[in-house]
Amino acid sequence: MSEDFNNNKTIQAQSSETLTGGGGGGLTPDMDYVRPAEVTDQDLYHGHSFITKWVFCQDAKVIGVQYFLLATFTGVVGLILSWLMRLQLGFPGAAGFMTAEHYYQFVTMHGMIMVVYFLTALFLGGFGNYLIPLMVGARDMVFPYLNMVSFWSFFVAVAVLMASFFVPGGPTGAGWTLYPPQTILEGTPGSEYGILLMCLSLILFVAGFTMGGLNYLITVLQARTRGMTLMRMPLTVWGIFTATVLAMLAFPALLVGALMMSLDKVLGTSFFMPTILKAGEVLEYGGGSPILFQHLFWFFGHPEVYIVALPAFGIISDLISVHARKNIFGYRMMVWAIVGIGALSFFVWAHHMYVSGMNPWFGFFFATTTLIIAVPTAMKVYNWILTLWKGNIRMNTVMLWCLGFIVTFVNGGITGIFLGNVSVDVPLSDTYFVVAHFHMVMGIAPLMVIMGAIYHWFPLVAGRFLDEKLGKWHFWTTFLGAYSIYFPMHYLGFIGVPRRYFEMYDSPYMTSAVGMNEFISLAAFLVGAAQFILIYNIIKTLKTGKPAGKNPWKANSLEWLTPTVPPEHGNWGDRLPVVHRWPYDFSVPGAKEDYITQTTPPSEVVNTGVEKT
Amino acid sequence: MHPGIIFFLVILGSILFHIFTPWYWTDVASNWGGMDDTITLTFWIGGGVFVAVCLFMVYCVFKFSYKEDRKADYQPEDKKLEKILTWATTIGVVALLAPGLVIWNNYVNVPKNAIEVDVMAWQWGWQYRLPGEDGKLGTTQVVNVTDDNPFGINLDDPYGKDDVMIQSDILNLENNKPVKILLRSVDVLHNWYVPQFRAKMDAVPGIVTYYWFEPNKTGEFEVLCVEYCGVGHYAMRGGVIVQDKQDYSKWLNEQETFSDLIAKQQKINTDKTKLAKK
Amino acid sequence: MSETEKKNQSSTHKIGIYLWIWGLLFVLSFFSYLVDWYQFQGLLRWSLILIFMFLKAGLIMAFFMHLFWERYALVNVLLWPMTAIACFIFLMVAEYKYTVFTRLFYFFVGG
Amino acid sequence: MSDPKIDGLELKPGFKGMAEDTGSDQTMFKGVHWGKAMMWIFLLSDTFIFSCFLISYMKGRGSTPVEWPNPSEVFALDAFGVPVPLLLIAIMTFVLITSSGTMALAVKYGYEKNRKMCGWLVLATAIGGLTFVGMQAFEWSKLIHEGVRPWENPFGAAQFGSFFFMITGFHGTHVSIGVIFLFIYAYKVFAGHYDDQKRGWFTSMKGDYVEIEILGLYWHFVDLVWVFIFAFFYLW
Repeated sequence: MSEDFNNNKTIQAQSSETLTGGGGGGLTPDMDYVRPAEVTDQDLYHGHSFITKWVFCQDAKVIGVQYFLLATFTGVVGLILSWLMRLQLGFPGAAGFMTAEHYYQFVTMHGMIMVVYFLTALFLGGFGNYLIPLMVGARDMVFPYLNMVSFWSFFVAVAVLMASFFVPGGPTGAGWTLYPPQTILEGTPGSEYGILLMCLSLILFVAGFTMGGLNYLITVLQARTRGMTLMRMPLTVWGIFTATVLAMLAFPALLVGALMMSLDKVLGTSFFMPTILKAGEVLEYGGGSPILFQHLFWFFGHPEVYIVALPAFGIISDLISVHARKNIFGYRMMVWAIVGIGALSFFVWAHHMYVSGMNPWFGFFFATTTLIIAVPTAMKVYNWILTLWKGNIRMNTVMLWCLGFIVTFVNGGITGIFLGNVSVDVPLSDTYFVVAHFHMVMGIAPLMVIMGAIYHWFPLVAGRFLDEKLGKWHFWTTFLGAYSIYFPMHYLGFIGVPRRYFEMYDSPYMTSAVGMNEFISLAAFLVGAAQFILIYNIIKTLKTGKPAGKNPWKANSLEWLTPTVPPEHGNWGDRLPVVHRWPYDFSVPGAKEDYITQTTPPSEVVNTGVEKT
Repeated sequence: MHPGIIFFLVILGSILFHIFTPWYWTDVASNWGGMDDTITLTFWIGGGVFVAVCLFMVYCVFKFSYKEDRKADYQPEDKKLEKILTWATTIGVVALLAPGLVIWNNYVNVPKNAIEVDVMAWQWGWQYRLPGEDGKLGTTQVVNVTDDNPFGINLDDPYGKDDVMIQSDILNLENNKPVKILLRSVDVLHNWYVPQFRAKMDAVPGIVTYYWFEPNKTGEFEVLCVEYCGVGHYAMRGGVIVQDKQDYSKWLNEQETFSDLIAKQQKINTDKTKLAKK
Repeated sequence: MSETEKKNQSSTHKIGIYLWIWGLLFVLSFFSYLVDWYQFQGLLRWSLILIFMFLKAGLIMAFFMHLFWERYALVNVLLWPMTAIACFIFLMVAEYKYTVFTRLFYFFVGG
Repeated sequence: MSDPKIDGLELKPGFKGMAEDTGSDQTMFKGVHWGKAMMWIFLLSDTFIFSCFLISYMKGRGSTPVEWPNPSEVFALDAFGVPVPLLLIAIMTFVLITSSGTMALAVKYGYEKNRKMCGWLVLATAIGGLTFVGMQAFEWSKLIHEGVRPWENPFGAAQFGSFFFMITGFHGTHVSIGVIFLFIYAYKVFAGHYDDQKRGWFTSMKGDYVEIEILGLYWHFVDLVWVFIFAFFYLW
């Protein structure tokens, strides 16, 4: 087995060398001095067989791609489910097989898949695995084996989730919030086996995610390269890092809730079950509290929103900065905003429960904390547009996605202020306004970021550019389509159309919106179909795309500075990079190029206006 | 076409859509007009921020498009600008939060003269109970619910005997008289919502929740269940008829009380036993 | 796998401190058992239980888990998240009081 | 474990040190092994799990109008014909604290590279843990015999049994996992894996006595949780 490891004597010698860093021949060695390595170099397990290299692989980059592909697969399932739902809503009865049971099962599975198995897994598992080690200058995640187990737990979780489509009674149709008591009672589709598989799948996901999350956290905290301080990390890493912290502290509540619900179902305990009269018979439950589940769920659920949003914030900051050729405006403010939003997100959960029948006095507390979050979030938005200001903006596909993100995110953020403000929430909650709000802010906006990130980092992962022309088509159909789905949808909420309605019947204010529903459905079909442009684009350019070469976007951060593109296992060849500055030194006055990479030692930029970071 | 133009058109379209939309609030029919006002205020402040931010973005896109020979500005931080923006945002947020909290304070504090209505929900329907002459509702328990006692009133509770029972999904209310809706459910979560009244609250099994409103328009309104409660959720509708005092009193007098029902049941039972004896 | 810097051999602690803490934990456990033995009730019982509990937990964390000797960076990272738990606890106390109130009021007491 | 020394960096104590550690490059927790940092963060996450259990228990117990069984009577045990309240629980507490103490000493001897002492102490800890699990099994079977079930019990509120079996069960699972690992590690210590840095079979990491501390952290955490369960479930 020993031949599978680096014979890393040379590397150790390198990392205990004490004086000048990677730059080497500067004029004044003192100026470029970076403290020697505290930790000896990581010795990695190099797989040789197909299975150890591509299946049970311990390379974070491969694991990232695996996460990405599996999450995308579940995302496509979620997309198809949403098509079926929109078919029913826009054109009732058009799909002959569609019963109310099916509809609610699709709603539930769509929600859970998109939030947990698609967005969370994609941002943290996909982008996190690929980018964290590269961006902080590590050879790999600190526990590669655990990382591999993490992915395969996720795989099993997805398999269990998908299996629930095929059990008697089908998947659970309880809504993605899984509110008891109806979740485990007759009258809700999938209350026999579907809900158990859902709970099991969530528990597996949490367990797997914990393994991955520990990796991300310790890699960021303990395995940065020389010179890489926390305040020199790209905001992408900050976003994913903070989101992982949230996940580690929020998923326990979900785990506990799922476990207690399974016990209620299987053993007949009454954690969440009060005395219940069903079809004239009193069930053998009593004394439990349904609200408790809601508290547990949202104690997880609200941080979960930011688990999706914070990586998006981070990634978008980097993309805007690189493609506007300008430093991110107010980097420190951005970091503190991410951390502040993350911390506050544990004190706002019950704003999802204003009309849930909880202690009514909570409304004051949660409305206040919720609107406090609006301040750092607004600051982030200002900083993004101030980054554009006086920039030198490349209008490529990546930038288009960024601009699309800003529009949709601000729109969704503003409607969030409606819903966070307790008495405004009363008429709007449980209506289509809510649906429109969260799709805009945590569906479309993060999706814009994901797409932007794909176009941005594809040259790194595959070594080739994606096709710009197809990319622009992809962007405009997605952006304009998605906006015209969700912007009018808010107004459905205003007229009072409740969410999770299989049919509208003939209520006067609902029938007035038939035309809008048809329009929204058509737009939804179009937007969904447009995503296949991306898949086509990827397949096409993998073979025939323009080769990207090293650092094609002229970015500063470490992931573009690997000796080989795409980076190999171990990332950095013989020598770990040494970092001298933050990753946002774009367009520094007096510098030769309009970017200064993080590894450029100060002695090479002595006569420029670069600020010390 | 420059992408900025399309983004500009999107913003413009949003504003125009908002102005000319045929889909907007149903007319408010209760005292909660303040909620609409807060929404309008939020629209002005929030919408203003949305438009301002997006237009600024469009401006930047036009003005600072990539040119080979130009270099972007280099300014990592501007403490003063950031401070101004933070405070401006904070003020805006406080301006939105304050009226919201005031209205919520009204919402959770029920006026003393409000008439209590017990709304009982199940999968999938409603029924209602009004206090009798004593002005108080009797206590209830789910286990008591039978055909003879459809509301599950505790038989030993003296307040319960004169309660008025409306075994229909349509409730009549008196105009301009505050109502305290007491919600309970015998099985799963429900939510009794009339869009025109704006107010809503979940009915949670195992506890009793409440909210109040004062209808101020006569007419018929549709009640919707807006908390997902199983496959019949979308079909779980009811109705409210808001009437003037006279009509309402007339209606109320026609309704059956719990003691009426008990008497009726006893009569049937005695008839049955008589029949059996014969 | 990689390794932190060379371990400093002199940094282990004297055995006495562990034995001391060990003894203290026994004594405190005994005390908290006595709370039940003597059937203290009400506020006295609850405060005694909490005091002994936190003392024991503090000793285990500080000495057995070495937090007392760890650098503040680690200690702070571990302790700050507990504010979220504290918030959760306080709000759930308010919540259960409200729940039990509506149950007693509407299902038993009435009026 | 306490005062790390790092070349080219002077570590300051207290909050100033914290600020400098946080602002420095490479690591935030100076001198903390990756695995140890991981275990700490994992324990933090696990703390949230147990907190959620205990908070649910508080909410469940507080909101039921049915009387809660008196733990002092339910968990009493007859000793020489006299019912002694919480006797078994008291013994279990002492056993667990004892094992925690032996674990602390094992960590100390591990760092001193005292293989024999360390191994015996880990083994003693494992046996303590096993005793605890055994006593818990006895307690469960006694209660089940008395008619306590997760869904009902003869003493009062139905939630009593639910929370009891769930929380002690979850804790017991932690103890059992810990016991398994303690036995494995005892073997590894005796076999000298940590002295000659033998790679682990599972993760292919090089062996080091720091792993004893990592295991120790887990074990003390299990003890810590028991302190809270003891206070809230048995005494309250």
